[in-house]
Amino acid sequence: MILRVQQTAETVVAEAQAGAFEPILLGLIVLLPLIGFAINGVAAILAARTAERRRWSSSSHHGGSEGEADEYSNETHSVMDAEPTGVVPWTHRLPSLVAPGVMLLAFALAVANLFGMMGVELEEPIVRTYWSWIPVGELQVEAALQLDQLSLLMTLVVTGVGALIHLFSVGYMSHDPGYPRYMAYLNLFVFFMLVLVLGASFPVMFVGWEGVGLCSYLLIGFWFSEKANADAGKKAFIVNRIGDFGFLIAMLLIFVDLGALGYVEVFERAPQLDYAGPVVTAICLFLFLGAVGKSAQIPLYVWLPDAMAGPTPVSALIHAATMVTAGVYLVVRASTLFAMAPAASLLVALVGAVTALFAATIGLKQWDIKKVLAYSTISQLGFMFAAVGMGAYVAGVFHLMTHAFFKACLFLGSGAVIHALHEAMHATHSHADAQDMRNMGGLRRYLPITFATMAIATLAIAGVAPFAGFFSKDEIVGAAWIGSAGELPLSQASLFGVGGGTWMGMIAILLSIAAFLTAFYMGRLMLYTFFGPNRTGEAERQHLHEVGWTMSVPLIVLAVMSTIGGFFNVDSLVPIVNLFSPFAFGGDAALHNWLHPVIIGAEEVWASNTAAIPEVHHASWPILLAILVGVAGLVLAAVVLKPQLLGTPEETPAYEGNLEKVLYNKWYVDELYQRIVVRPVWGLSRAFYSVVDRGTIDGIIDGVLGRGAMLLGLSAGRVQTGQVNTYAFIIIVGVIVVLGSIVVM
Amino acid sequence: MLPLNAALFLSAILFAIGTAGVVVRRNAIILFMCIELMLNAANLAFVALSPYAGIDGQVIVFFVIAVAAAEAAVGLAIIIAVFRHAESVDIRNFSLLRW
Amino acid sequence: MLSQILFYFFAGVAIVSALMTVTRRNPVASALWLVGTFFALAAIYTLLGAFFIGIIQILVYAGAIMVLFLFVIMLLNLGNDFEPDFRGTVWKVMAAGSALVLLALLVRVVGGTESLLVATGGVDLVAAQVAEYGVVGAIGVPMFLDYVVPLQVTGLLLLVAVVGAVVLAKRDV
Amino acid sequence: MELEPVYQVGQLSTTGFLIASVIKVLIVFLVVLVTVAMLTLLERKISAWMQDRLGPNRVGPGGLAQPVADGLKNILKEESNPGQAHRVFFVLAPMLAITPAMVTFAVIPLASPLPTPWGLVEMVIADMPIGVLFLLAFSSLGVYGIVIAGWASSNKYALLGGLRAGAQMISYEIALGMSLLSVLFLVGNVRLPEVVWGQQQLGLWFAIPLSISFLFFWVSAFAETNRLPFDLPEAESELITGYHTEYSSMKFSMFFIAEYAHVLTVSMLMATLFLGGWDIPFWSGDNMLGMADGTVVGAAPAVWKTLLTLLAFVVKTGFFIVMFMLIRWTLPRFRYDQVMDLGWKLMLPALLTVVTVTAGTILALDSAGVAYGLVYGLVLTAVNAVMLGIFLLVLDRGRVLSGGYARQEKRAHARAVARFHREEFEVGHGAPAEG
Repeated sequence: MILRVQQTAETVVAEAQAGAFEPILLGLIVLLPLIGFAINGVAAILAARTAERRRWSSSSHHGGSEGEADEYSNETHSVMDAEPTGVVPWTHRLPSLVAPGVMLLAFALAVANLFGMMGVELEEPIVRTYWSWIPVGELQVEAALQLDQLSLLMTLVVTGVGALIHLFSVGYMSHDPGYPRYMAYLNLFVFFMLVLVLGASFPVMFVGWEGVGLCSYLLIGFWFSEKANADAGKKAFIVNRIGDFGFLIAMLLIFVDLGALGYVEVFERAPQLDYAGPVVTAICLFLFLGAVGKSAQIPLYVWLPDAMAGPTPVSALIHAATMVTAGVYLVVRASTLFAMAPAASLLVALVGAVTALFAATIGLKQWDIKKVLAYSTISQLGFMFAAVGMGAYVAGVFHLMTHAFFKACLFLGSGAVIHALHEAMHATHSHADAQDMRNMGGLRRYLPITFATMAIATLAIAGVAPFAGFFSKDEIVGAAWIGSAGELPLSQASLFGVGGGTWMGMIAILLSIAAFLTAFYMGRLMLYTFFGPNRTGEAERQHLHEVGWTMSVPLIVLAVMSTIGGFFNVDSLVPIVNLFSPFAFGGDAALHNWLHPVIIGAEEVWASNTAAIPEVHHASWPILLAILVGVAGLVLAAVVLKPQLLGTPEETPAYEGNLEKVLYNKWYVDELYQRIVVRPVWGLSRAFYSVVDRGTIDGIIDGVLGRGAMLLGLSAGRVQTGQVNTYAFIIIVGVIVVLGSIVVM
Repeated sequence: MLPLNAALFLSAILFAIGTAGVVVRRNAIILFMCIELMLNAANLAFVALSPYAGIDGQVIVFFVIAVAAAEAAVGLAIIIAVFRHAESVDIRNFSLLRW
Repeated sequence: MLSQILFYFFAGVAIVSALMTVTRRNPVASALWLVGTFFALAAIYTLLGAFFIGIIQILVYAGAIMVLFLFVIMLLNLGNDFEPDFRGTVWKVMAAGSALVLLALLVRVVGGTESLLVATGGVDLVAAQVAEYGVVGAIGVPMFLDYVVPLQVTGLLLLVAVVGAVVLAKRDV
Repeated sequence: MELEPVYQVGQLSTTGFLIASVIKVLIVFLVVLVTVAMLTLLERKISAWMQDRLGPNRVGPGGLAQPVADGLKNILKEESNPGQAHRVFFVLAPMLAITPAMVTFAVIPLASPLPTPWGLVEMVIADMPIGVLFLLAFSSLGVYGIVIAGWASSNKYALLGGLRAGAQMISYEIALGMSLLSVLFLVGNVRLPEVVWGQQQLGLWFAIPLSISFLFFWVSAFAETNRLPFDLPEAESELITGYHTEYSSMKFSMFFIAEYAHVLTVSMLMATLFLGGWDIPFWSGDNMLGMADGTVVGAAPAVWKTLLTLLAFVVKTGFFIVMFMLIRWTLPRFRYDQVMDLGWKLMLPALLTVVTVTAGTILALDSAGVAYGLVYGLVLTAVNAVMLGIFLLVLDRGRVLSGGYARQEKRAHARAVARFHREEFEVGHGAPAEG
């Protein structure tokens, strides 16, 4: 009788296997950003209310709609726009403490867990079940978190880089009227990202997956009063839906064929499926479709460049360091499944390599500093997919980690540049584009810290030894060469009738070219931004100055990490790389050893399904080639490009010649999509609307059902006399009938 | 112990009288009182059965009384509000919302 | 024996008062007869061993609800020039007929209950509870332990009713 | 807790119980009637004393036979029957008024249990297991007589009086019940002899640890008895004595008796609930509780103790009666909206708080394992004193007690300020402020 509240005490499922290690406040890591979101959200609502009130009062004073433009304006004004009134309301002061605070706490907890975990040899993941989420028949989904080496690594990246970017945002966004709202979204994003990486089953991951999509949408369209920004948000959301559809199908297939959705169960049962069979291939392809959407690979990459409409720290956090890598994480997480489907894996690698090259070509001819970085991100994600597709999961994760460092650094650096230009242009009321590299030039004199950190990051992304990108990128390219020599398990697979070794050779070549182009366009970016004469304008030049400590500290930290990040995984078996072994952190190939329990499932699958592979031997020439390629790209840029000859946008056309035109217009892919997808869908919708909806369905509903219901209602309505007695009498008759039937029976 | 059947029959009789009243009267307040009568008839059945079926019956009667009090407060307020418009509590005046 | 006589006496009072409630033209008379019914019922509750319910019946029904009815009748001045509010003869016959049929059916349905219950063991469960917890406690203990959620909900309902009544009865809403 | 001695006195047989009950009923009924008659005289004497005059002094020694003369006069006078009145209800109303007033005496314990050779006789007419609730229930029925009287007279003053009585009594019944709750919490039972026993065990009369409840109970009691300053239903200056305007002779007299009977009941009840009932202070020889099976817990019962406790009870009741009368001749009448405000906006919220805090304190004390005794009572007293202080501070903010005059003045002031600002604005800007 009494309704007892179900107890939701934590039940430790994997305690027996976990041995000595107990995760430290695992739930709190996830919860902290949510708490931050709640606090900042309240502040945001209150701030919006105050702003609304002020807007009303000011518009009634000025008698016009002038006030509206003040409150919601796009990045070109609002970053530094708010008048320095001297009094900062508490709704703007509180998030500056709360948002980075919760992130730092979460990072500290993650680090504490890391130290705890380093002490023990953890073979099985630790699963913490909090409550039963969807208990429906056979479908038993628990709200559970899973802590293993991979999710901890991702948590460290998310909270660590996230904390730095939150700190950067304090400086970058604190003058924006929507600052509390921004911080609330950012915290919410981190919460969902942590759910994504820490979830113990595909549905929980999907919650995070959708949540980060939502936050990405909210943040891309943060300055939603500008239609272009709102459209970019919508584009990201819709394109992601296509990927999510694939993820959902994959989940359904997994449930139908394996009868479970929790990682532990799924990967235990996965080997029961047919090796390279259609089922597991279909599952992997649909999972990959999800990953393609989220991680902006061909053909669903088009949303990411547009996503640069959001504030720059958002681009750094979401569209470079964390969310877009979720696809890579998904593939690594499901490595057991992908190992079962070699053809699908090869396709992943191929798509990644093609994307890497394709995006790199576009990056060559963009003038918007953030667009260059956006295409660079797509390209680097392509590297990661190429790696995980070839079965080099650790290389993919390694590149994910280093990329998070240097790409976040680059984005934040570009943010600092944009910020400085804004302030300058704002001071002189100039309306020039603060993101166009043709308006920059020679900034190293004005922004020394930014220049230094970005230069380090550029060296890292170009793959110059001994910066982070060198190790991770060369590991990927090296893996491709090894695979082409038939020394990877996937070399024995085949796709479209062509052997895996051949594919990998092609992938290696594609990636090498992409790496070369990467070095080139990054060199171009640095040259045009920081070297040559300054093109910002005479008046503006007076106002250029370095950014504040909240922005420079994250830059410095990230630059340091970009420098030393590669030493986490120095493999002494690889020639040339082994020269750096004395400086390696955590011993020989630390990341490989660390992540080994995560990918052991995939290795077991290969062991039982492929022929024994010969001993891997690393040749030294691929590494030399890679070094050469990176340095050559930079040198070529320095030689070919003449920043001193470059003019402002008015003086310099965006492109000269046909090839440049095609590259500048991004191979016309958006236009192509417009032709082959958007317009047909529009046409089809119109046809369906006029013929099926208005004609058929409305005809039936209105004409037959509607009229019929109306007639029925009009006739039956006569029974409704409005007299309570009559109703009572009818009820009594009903009671008599019921009682009578009881008695009769 | 008292005869159970007698109490239950009394409950049935009161209930029947209440229903007859609800059907035949037009004064909203008297209708209301007839409904209270029916509620009480049900209460009597609960109380009469509680020695056999446990104290729960009496607890439910307690709830019924509380709900009846709430119902009376709101119902009478509605009647007063309607009276202000129609100057009458005849339920024929309250049939505007049909159809 | 004495209690049986009392029971039949109060049962008679209840039936007669109920009939009077339904048949009086004057609302005040109806209300007072209803009070009579409630009194008789309270007495019967007490005879059945439900002391607390009996006293609550008087306290709440007779002491509060019916006073409220009387109050409204007098406030609206319905007691003085009351309208004839019976429906026509046809409806009277229908009402009486349906009430009789309902009565017959109810009697038929509840008639079998006693043997059933006595067969399952005619122990006076309430008396045992009263002996253990006292008159009020016998109801209070299950109410605050087993029925605590319905109790809270009822409290909420009462709050809503108070607010609703105030809002409805306000002259200018 | 120390082990209480138990005395076996023996249970009365059924016949003995019936005989004892009849005797008790007769005695109490007669005594109450006589007392009520004497109360009328007492009231006149007290009013005379307060107004510095002599009062009735012609009939009998010192006017003692005055009530008899009044009664005779009322019986012999002509009965008036207004033409428009509803005959039946008009006659029924005085009966409805007097019955509940007389019934409520049945459950009040008048003295300590009396040991007799035939068994133990409780000095209560009916020792009901639901005594306090019975009192509440039946005193709430008193309103019927007044309401029906007001309506049946077909007189607008009477009707107004009846309506006022109805609203007022229902309102204050809530406060009455709520202030009783604290007492019931402390006793844990609704049997009145146990209330007395509870106070004896606590070592304090409940008036001390529950003084706020006591205060509110007293005020509600005034309202329930329709005595000044709450005599709105009769209010001779505005309603020409309200609901009994049309009544004369013995029918009027019944209302009169009912009122004084109510005063008597309420005084007895307050004496029982808050002043220890028949308990004699500072003496534990009378601390006893009679049980239904004829045993006595506590001190040994004795005839002389019964008489002594009866005396104590009479003194306490008398104190309250005299207070009733003194207050009647001291305070002016409330306005009707003030009565309602006091009941709903002051006493109800305050009592809700008091009940919550008291219950919490009792729970805390029980959880802390404090034995029911003097320490227990003193802690409650301290909590109560704090609440009383806060309550008085709140009252003194001039929201309720300052009454309508201060409020009106405040509103008038606010209006004046607003007008001033408006005018100033209009003058200053030369344009209407808002559309």
